[in-house]
Amino acid sequence: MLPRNGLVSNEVFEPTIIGFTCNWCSYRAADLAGTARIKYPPNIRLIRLMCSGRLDPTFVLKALANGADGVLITGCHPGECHYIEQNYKALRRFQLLRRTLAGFGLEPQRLKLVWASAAEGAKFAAEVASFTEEIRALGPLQWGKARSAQTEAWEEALTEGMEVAA
Amino acid sequence: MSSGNGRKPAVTERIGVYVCHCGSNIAGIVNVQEVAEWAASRLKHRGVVIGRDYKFMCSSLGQELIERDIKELGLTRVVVAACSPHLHEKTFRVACERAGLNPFLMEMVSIREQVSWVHTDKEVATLKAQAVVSGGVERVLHHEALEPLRVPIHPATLVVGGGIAGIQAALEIADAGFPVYLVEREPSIGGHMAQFDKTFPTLDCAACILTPRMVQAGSHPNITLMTWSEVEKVEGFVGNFEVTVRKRARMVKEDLCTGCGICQEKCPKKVVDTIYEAGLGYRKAVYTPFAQAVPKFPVMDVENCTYFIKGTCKACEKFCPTNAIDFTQQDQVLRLNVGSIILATGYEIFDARKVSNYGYGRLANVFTSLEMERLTNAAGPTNGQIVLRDGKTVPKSVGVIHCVGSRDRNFNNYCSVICCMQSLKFAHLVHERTGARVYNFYIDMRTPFKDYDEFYQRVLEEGTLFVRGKVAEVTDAARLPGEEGKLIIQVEDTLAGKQRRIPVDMVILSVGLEPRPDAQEVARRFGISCSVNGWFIEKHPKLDPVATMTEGIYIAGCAQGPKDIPATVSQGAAAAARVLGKIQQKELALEPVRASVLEERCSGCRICNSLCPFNAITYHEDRMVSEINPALCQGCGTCVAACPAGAISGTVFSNEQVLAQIEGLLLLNLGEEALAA
Amino acid sequence: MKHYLLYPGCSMEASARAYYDSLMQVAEPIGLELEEIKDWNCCGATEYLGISLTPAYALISRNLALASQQANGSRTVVAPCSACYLNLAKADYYMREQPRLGKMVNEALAAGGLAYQPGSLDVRHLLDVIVYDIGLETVKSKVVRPLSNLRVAPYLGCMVPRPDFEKRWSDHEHPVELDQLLKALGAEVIDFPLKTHCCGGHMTQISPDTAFELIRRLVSSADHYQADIMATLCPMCQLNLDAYQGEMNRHFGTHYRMPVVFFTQLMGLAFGLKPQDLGFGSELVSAKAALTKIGLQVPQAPAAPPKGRKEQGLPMPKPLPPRGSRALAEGEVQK
Amino acid sequence: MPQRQVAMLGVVVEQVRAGLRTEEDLSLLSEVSASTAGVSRLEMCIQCGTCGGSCPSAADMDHTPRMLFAMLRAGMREYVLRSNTPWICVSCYHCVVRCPQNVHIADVMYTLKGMAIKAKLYQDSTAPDFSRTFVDMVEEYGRSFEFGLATRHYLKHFPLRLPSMTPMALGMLSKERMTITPKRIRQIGQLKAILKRAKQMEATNGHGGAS
Repeated sequence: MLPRNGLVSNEVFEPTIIGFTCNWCSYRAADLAGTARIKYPPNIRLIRLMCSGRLDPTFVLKALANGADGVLITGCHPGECHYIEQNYKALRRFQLLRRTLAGFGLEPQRLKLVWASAAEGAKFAAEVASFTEEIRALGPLQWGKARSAQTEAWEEALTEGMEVAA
Repeated sequence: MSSGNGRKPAVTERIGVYVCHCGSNIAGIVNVQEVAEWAASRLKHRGVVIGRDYKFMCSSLGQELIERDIKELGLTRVVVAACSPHLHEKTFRVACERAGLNPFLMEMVSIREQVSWVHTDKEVATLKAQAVVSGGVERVLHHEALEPLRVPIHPATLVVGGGIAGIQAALEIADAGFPVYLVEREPSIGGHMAQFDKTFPTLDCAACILTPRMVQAGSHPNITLMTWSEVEKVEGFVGNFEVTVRKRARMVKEDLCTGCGICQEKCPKKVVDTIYEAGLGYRKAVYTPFAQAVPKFPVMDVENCTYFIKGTCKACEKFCPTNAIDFTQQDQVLRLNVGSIILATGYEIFDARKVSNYGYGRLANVFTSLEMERLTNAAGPTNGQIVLRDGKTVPKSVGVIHCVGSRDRNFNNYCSVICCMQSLKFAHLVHERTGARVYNFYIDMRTPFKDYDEFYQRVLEEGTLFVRGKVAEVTDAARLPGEEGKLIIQVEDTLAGKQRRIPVDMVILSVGLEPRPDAQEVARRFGISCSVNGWFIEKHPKLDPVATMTEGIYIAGCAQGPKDIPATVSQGAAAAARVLGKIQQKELALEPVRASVLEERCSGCRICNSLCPFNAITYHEDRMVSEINPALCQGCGTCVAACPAGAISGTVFSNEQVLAQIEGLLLLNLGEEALAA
Repeated sequence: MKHYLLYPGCSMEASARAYYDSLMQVAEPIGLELEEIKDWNCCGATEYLGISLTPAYALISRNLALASQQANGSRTVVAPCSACYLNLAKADYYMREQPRLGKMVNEALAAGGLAYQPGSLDVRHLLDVIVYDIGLETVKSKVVRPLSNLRVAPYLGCMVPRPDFEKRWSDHEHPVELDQLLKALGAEVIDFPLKTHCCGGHMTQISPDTAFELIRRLVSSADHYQADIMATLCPMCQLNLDAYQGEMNRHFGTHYRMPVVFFTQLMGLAFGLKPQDLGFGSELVSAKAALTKIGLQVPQAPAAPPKGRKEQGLPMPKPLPPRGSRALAEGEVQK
Repeated sequence: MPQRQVAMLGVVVEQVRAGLRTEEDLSLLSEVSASTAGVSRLEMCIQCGTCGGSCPSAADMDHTPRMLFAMLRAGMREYVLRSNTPWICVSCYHCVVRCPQNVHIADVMYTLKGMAIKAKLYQDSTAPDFSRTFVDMVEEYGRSFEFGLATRHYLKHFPLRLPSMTPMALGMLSKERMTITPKRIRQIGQLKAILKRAKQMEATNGHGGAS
């Protein structure tokens, strides 16, 4: 059992979620949610990237392997990428990653992709809230015992710098 | 890179952790002292040698605290847990630099926007703040000393919007000797102010003070005026934006047109002018919106032009003395290079038809404030006569309703700032020009700023009857004697505590201000953001109301929020000053976020080549490796994430940094004792 | 056929018999299938809520619980009475807005072996269903006796367009749905400024003087606009304006004779049905004169001169486009 | 006890006598708010008077709704509960949809009626009695019964008016718009059980039960 930072209460499962944000849109959306004092569940912890295109699939797998119950990827709306079109690459990686998760016997819904512009603080908060509930409903992430060998191999791959298609 | 759960090896770096209270903004929810102490004790083995909390880290005392620790404790890394790095990252980097620490060895984590402002449970918020700090500590261990990239700043500026804010900004920059492109959507610059008759509280003639500025802007050698034009695309970054502007076809050759106005006179098509005349007057299909328009060239409204609809007419062409009409003109798409951008796109008025109980659009003699501006304007549809919609009857009694569409959760839940003063101005003008009895219906009278309350006193003296109460309805359903044929204003006179029905001939709705309907779209195009209510968001509501979160883009006027003319002009000038300051610097320090290829690991697969949106990656056939041109790279990191050989690394956002931050956020760094806890 | 659950309400069985009868007559031709909720009870009108909260909402919710049991492929409850419509809609909405209320109500319902999940039904008014589900085109296609020349004052009263939790109506104060329907029947519809003002409600019982004034305002305004008849959609409004009109006249010394009927009765007339089958004759202020006006079948009078603006007049703003329609294009053209 | 405190105590006694019992009554606003169905938003009132201006029966009210809300805020319990305002409210919802702060005004009026009945502070109107009569009937039959109600009510409160109302009543009867015998729903037992449980909960949880 991984440390869940005291967020596990006896009655309700409190998931841990890692969120990746884009410096130009969704990180600012999170800032805006803050400035507007829009409340959302505290289960998410955010990481800033310059662009959702920077999202290395390893980041997601690392987070899930090390105690996160879900990962939220956020980026600029299609057509609005600060770097022209890199968010489309994030979309492709997201789809691949979901398939990868299914391959590991994990619920692909533990990974979610949300577009949020810098103006969409309320949307950002609402998405975090609904994703938290979705993960809560899924329960703690369980690496299936039957698959432990595979997981080990996978962990190894992680440390070597895993090869996942771009 | 480790993914294990065990205790991390000891580190040699010396890290200082600084937790800001931000007054009670953070400390009200997060137990900041506990976070600082927690970092110092539980992350000691990760190099944290000191954890401090302070009331305002960004204050000079707070900064000095960090600087002193760097010097005295020999810190090699700094983590500041406070507001968003978009607000104060620079502040703390500079502080580190002053103390001799490379500024890029500081990491800032947000526990205000991401914790205290969005969570309510104090205990959980404190725990989350600890995790966030832990993420910062792990990340900062992998930071490297960097030098900022220096890029030249293009001396030209783009000003979007030719209202008084944009005109002011453009003139300030042009007068300082730098080129400005002033882009305006309408056929003429001037904006809303050009529609007004008098300005409060001095009752200056709006045209008299605005027209000289418009002419100046139109003829300034440093200003390229582009009206009937819109910005379609913005690329690039601060210092080097590339802007695409669509100059719509005027169907009038600007080099031949003398602005004589014969085409307008001869055009047989009359169109209700919903923009300049606020729907209260007419214009032709080929037109300049008003006599003093700048530039003087008319535009053709092809949607209403008889020739474009039916294929015949061309009256304008026949009569034009200089053959300036050209029905074949096409839109021009121009690309401009500018270093800075000022957005002054203005506001829209609230659509009074939405308040159906006030009857606008149903009851003829209910007018909006903008219609009233046109009615009182000597150049307006009635030559300044205040008359009813029949065009001739002078009202004997007039009701002015404040706060229409403002301070109302059913419509706009904010104060539109200018309406009280505007309503007082109408009271005065109606009184002066018609002698009618005037009622003003207000909720709260808001007359701050210089000479405003004095104006209120003056209107009181003139005998305007003030009723404190939000009007419930305006109706033509007469109920009592004396109400027939009148508009009845039904209201609770809250100071008398009684419902009153007041019959009047004319009702003026002091409508509020709203963001432009396409404000969101414009914000997205320029990479800035809008508030919940749709206004452009400034970098800081108090200390930087002119800049935006996007470097190099500034805002001025009502696009940022409702304001009066003096405030608009001030903000336009302030934005110009900021731009001039940037231009004077000649070059700009940029975040050194760049990718580079480690040649010995590159397998030459060329996957990255096609991914780069800026064509910064070239493949060297001879060495069979790819190389990144740092001048072209913008640091998005897509290639870093995509490289199958892990041969590309990115500064500031390296794999090591992000993976370490993940471990920190998940508190893997705490080691075994955490599991027992 | 469109299938709905019907909550008739107490008035439909007594004072508003004409509403019920005419509804049953017009439902079939326009393809409206109504299945009555079995063993429904009174909604409490505006009285029960003023006595105590939980019992009042439990009383209303018993009907919702019965309806959801009976659902039968439809999740829409249609109420022709304004007060019933509002009470049912309000209970459903408040139990969602304040889950605590929903919990309490369900605890009470459990005593009767019932339960209701807030939000599981749509509560809608009859007019809403006719205009937005059946459609004005269908109504128009059934008209064989257009109500030409009949000047009708559309009168909705308060509780249908307000508070309108689900934003079903075009406006809170000047909704256009009833006007549109009456126009589809061929009637000449007056722009009745008081169309959503109050008829007095239960004030006829509590404070008759207050009620008489409210009734006077409505009747005199309709008279002022030279309406032949008022069309309403609420049993309480009809009762107050019709049955108390004589009393009101006595009170003020006036002589109004404004017939007030249900819009379904006018639909039936336009569909060519017999007046007696539609409940005509049960009104206290006779609608005979108005009926004669249609019976005469006066040939189409020359169209009224267009409301041309005077030469020097200023243009009017365009009305807001109705709900759901495209925004109007900018720039009205003036020849 | 020091002189000053004694004097202060005197003021408090005076306030109690004047019905301004500040101590407990500053909770009046939240009490009303909590007893109202849905979210009342009563504390958001900005005293603009939209309600009082919109009200079709404001002329017959002793205080406009706005004034009532100001009194609620001031903790003037007795003034509020003695007011005829909630009883004159016709539930037209004009104020509700126009209120710029979205206060649930009509529902607050229902709450105040219930509180006034409970506090026995409002007895000089026919309205509470009308409501009571109506409710009794509904509880007995499951349906309302206009004829019985109207006669009972008019006999009690407006006996002098009854003769002038006779033509109307006869008209209604002859046109079969009034039934003389009430209808009873089939499962009246079920309804009674539900209402009984609801009343029990109301009693244990205080008015509105939504505390």
